[in-house]
Amino acid sequence: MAAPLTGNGASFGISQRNAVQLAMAEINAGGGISGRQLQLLVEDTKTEPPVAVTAVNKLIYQDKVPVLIGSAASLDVPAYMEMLEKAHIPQILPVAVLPKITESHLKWTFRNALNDKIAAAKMAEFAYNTLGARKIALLIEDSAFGSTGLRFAERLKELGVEPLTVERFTRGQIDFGPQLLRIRSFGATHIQFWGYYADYAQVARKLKELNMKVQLMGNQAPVTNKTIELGGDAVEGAINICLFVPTSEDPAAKAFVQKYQTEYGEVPDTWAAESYDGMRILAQALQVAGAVDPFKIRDALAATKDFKGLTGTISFNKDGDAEFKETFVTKIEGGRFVPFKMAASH
Amino acid sequence: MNTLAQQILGGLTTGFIYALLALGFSLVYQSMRLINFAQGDLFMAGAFIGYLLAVKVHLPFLPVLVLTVTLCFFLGLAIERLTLAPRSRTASGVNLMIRTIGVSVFLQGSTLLLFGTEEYRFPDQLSGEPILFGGLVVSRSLVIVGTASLALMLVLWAFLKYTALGTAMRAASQDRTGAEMIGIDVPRTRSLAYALSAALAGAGGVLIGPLWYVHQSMGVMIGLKGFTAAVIGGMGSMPGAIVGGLCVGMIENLSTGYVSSTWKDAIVFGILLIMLSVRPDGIFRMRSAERA
Amino acid sequence: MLVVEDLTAGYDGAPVIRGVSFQIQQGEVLAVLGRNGAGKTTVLKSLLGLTHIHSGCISFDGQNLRRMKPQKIMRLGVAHVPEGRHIFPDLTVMENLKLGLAIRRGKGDEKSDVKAIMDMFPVLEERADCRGGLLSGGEQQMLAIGRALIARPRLVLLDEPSLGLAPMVCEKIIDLLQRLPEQGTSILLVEQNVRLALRLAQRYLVLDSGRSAMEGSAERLASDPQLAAAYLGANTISTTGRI
Amino acid sequence: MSSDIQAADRLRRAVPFAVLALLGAVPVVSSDPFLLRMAVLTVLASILLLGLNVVTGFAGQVSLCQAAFYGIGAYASGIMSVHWRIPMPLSIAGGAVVSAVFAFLLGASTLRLRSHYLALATIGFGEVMVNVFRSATSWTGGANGLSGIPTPAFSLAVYYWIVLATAAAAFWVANRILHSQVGLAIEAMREDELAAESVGVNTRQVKIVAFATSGFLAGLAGALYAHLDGFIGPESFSTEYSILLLCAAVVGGLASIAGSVLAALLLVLVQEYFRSFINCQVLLFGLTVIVIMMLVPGGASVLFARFLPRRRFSSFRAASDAVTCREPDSRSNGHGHLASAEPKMIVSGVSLNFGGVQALREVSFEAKEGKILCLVGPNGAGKTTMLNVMHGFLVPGKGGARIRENDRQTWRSLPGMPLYQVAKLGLRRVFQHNRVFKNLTCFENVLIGFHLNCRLRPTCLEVLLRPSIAAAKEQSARRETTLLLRDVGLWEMREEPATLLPFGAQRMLELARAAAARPDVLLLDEPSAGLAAAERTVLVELLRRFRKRGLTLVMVAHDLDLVREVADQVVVLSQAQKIFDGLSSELNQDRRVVEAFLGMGGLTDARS
Repeated sequence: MAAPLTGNGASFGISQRNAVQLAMAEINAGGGISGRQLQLLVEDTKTEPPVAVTAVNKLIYQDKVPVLIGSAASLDVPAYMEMLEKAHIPQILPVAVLPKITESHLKWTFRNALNDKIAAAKMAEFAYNTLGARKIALLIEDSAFGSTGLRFAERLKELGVEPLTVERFTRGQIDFGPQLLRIRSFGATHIQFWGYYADYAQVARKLKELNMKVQLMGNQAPVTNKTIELGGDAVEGAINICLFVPTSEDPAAKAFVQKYQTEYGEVPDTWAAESYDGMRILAQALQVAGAVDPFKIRDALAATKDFKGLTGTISFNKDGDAEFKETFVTKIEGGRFVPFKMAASH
Repeated sequence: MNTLAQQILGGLTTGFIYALLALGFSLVYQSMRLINFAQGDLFMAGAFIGYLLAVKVHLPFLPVLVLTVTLCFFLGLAIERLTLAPRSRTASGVNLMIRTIGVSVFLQGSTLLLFGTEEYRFPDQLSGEPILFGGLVVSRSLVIVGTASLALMLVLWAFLKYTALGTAMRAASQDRTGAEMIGIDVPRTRSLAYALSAALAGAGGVLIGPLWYVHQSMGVMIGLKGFTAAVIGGMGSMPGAIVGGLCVGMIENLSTGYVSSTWKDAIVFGILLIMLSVRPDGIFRMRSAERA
Repeated sequence: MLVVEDLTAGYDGAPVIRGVSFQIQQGEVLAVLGRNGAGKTTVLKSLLGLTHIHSGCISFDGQNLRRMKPQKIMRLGVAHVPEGRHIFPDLTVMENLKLGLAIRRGKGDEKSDVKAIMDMFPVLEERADCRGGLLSGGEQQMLAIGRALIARPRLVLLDEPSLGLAPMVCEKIIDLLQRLPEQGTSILLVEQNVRLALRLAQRYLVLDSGRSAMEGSAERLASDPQLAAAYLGANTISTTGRI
Repeated sequence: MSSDIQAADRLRRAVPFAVLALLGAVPVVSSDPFLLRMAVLTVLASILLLGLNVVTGFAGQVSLCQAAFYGIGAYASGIMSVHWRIPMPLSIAGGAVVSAVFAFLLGASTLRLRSHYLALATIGFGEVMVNVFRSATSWTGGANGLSGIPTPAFSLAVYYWIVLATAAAAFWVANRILHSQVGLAIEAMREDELAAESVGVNTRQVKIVAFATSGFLAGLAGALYAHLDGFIGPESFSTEYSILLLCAAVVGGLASIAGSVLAALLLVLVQEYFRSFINCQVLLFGLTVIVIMMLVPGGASVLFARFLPRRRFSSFRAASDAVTCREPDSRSNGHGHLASAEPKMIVSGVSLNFGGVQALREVSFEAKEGKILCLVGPNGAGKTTMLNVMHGFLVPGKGGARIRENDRQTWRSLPGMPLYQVAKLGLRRVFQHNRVFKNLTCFENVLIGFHLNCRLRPTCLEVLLRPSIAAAKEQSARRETTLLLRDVGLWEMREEPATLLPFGAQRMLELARAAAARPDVLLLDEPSAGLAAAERTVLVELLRRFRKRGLTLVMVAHDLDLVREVADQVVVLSQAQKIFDGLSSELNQDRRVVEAFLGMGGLTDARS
């Protein structure tokens, strides 16, 4: 597995590693796959694409791994995914949400995370139908990762609402004053944020400072404990889309949360849940393939249908993207992610 | 018009931080004819020290500021004594400059070792109701950062102007041989200058902490912008550093507001390049020191 | 008060002066003469520990100055008016003066010291707040001397005060310095202009390429033909007789 | 003694090629793509660091944007191959050229800046470029990086051989040029820019060419890197990487080609391989840089050079010792009478003041060809200022100084002319405070004197393309240097770095360097100051020989005995004015001279 254990993608990578180790321990305890135990080799990508390329290169050619669990950092994946095509090594991505990954019609890459484009569309529907929001402004990071937020605007136009303005910011910005003041001048009641957790917390704090009474909505990435740690009470009431919430009633989820907490001492976030599912999907594929043959494993993964996971029922389409029956919208209350309401079905 | 004024006001907070750093650069450049590449990382070290004091020792804001400034002062003193003073007479300007680069990499390495690359939250002692001032929202943080920076600058100015040691420092920076010949302990004034600039950087770190968060590589970009402020204001001149810092803060905010945040840094460094080639002495030309 | 025996010193590398010995009593003025490059300034700087001393010893009131740092020597009551004056251009006249005091680490009351200097050099009082760089050559020289005297030193080392000054200004400065020996302050005057030096000094030492060529009291020197040799090169004596 | 230096020198020059050969063995040993890719990265890093060494190590211009040039090369070749479908070899060359152009522009626009300001400008440039990479999304793919760059059709091993071949070629060219007299001129500029310029080195041109070369090499490495993985992202070209490169170059050893290979190995191993304990690796790296800069200014490979002395131009290939001091070919009529000699330099009505102090007032005189003129006067009379005006270094308020070109009758005005052009007119200077090239050996210090002599100094092209001619020129230059070192009695010290020489010996070395250029006019600033008796006699003998050879000498002097021995004409300056201009014998009769020197009219009134 290649994952960002340091750098600014560290919190996603660590959740991914913990959950995959947890799932693998369970599988090995249950006798492994057709009698053979699974072994996890981890390489740190430091959230830097060049380092990710070297890490994956090492795993494939030196450690000769038959199958790869891909990096949680969205910008790492495009750097090495073509290499996997040539090396015929199947890869499952439990966390990376960048739409471009599955738009390149790769044969050897599968993703059980929610494609950001679908998330953006769902978020737009949710805002329009459930929240009845009409005056919405966009605040997106000026990178490929952030520009997926434009899909939110497109979906909104399809629903007949023109977004008031699209403001951009650079990752790690200190003062969000300029952007938020322009948004205030348009009189927006809702702001849709698309970026990482550190900036999400900064935006929330600046909104509180400028006492702008606005409903803050965000994408999947900020759904992590770090957001609450950095944002404090400023992020209270913020709404995000994601696949899993630690307080959900589903018994399997409860068991997972309990096991994760005893093992790692902190509440798992949606990325941990998705990584857990990812590992179990991979295990099921290995079971079906029956042999350590890359082509068989790839076909088994492609054939995954209605897999019952913590994050919903998952099946892969021809591009290797997971299609989800339903997605969660969560709200931050009392310093915890709680389910807001089930989004309209797909 | 209201938004324009608000944008400029917004830029002042970060502007003051850049001013503090630029002041540090000018102090070191004036007395040692050296550009201190470790200034950004001393700023980061100050932020982490402030974080530890605030979170682990639960001190309120003012003691954290004062304690961090003193600790950074001694950190700067130690760095100058251990890395820059030895054989400084025979070492060339480039040699000394590369030593400060080594110090910068060392500081980043040590925070990486101790704190990793995570972001840490500074307890929010600065937040509170913003003050409405003729329709403009003056954030409380601007008031606090502004007063703190101005107070520090005032203390530094008074020290340089009225104390014997301060005058000796100014003398040594204007004419090193002359100062040696009339009995001023020039090496001591140089380490004092370095320590003071470290203290200023530390203060910057503590002031920015509550507004942002504290992480390992926060010093690099802020340090470079501090450079730019010092050059625009006039390397080596105190008023220049302050004006330069505020200018950079405003340029940054205006370019984010009116151009786009993607080109924010490019614009600031573009101005640095233009200033260096057209007018390397900056706005406040330095009278006595020799030119670029 | 100051005893120098067989001093051999220079900068890094070969010594510039060899085997120089002389003494200065309380309230006495010694002029060190000789043409450029004869080592006059090196002698003066060696007293302040600013040179590399190969051999010989320097004692001031019995204390050996050889290993001492310049700051410590000056605190013992030795003041230095450097060659070229080295006034700090951006500091005001008052600040330049105060520097002299700072080196003495504040023994005695500052007000009266400043006043004493202002009485001695009234022009400094008029221009107390203007920047050192704007002063004329003569005024700068007075400021440099004032800066040295403010700490009430017991020995003043003057390095070529006449450098670059109009003759009339030099005369004025030398007259002002006449008062010092009366107050018990001794002076070591390094000067190229022999006539000026002899108006102030009781005794003299002439250096020629690093060695002491002649020594003695000022009266006898005036008529001594050898002086010209030290200045104008050896073979002039035979032809001209009288300078 | 000279044979082991010769062996050591050859070994030292072979080190970079030995390491490259070692790296060459990698694909033969194992075909594991991971190892192969690491080897390619090491070779690319060595090309990158060679470029940095050229501009910072040899030319002394601190560049903190090497990663930006690396990025420009990568993106240029990436854009060419992705958007315009240009085939790979062309896009690689294109990347290198584009980067070289950017480097040329940066070098040209920052000529005036001193070292630390230049470093600041390069950081500014680097940051602007990173921003452009990250924001020009349509071209560079923005923060997401540019992917889909065609990777080589043939196997990674073949690509590796191509990269290795390019690196070998780059190192060969660098080795040839930097170890030739051209390289010596570059290093001289690093040691002391003013002295190098006064010997004839066109420092502006050298700086720009150094920047362009480093840009070219970095661009080449960047282009090759782009085609390695087929993907490039803006993160890998940031200022932090430039700083890391500089630190590696410093630890590997600045100003040494072997140093670049050492640094490349260090960089790739530390960055890629020891990633497990990554946390304290950055800390240790910073610490090593500090310690090395404190102990060994030149970096590790200079340390390494302690055991293998860096005697590029040692004398071992010089002519045999039997050569006696040859008879100078005298050009002019020898010791003719002062009045009949032609004027070589004319100083007319020069006045100049420095911040309120009148340094020179209406000074005029003529320096006759083949004669020695001495400028004499009490301290602070403006003698050195006058020399600076004659050297073109200072522009006077009023009046000027003119020199007659070698054999033609045209007169050229000197003040304000760049020093290297003044040197072309055959004018050389010995400075008051020694300006020898400290870290270069005595032999090299004198050899650099031949910089403008096309008969004794091969041009870049000759060094590369016509080695036989270059070797012949170098050989004759060595012979001349040997003779000059013998003349000034420094033959035994020829291998010592100039800093270790005593004060007087350094002065003689500077004289030998000036004489090497066979100048027409020689300006000397207190040449006899600090000389031992033996050295003084050698000086007098040399001055007489120069005069016999037809040189015009203008000498500032204090030692009146020396003036009396050699001077044909004496000009006395006092209080910034000329008070005497005539024969040295009349010096003592003139009342005003005595007054100026002794400062006493009649001795009697001294006591009034």
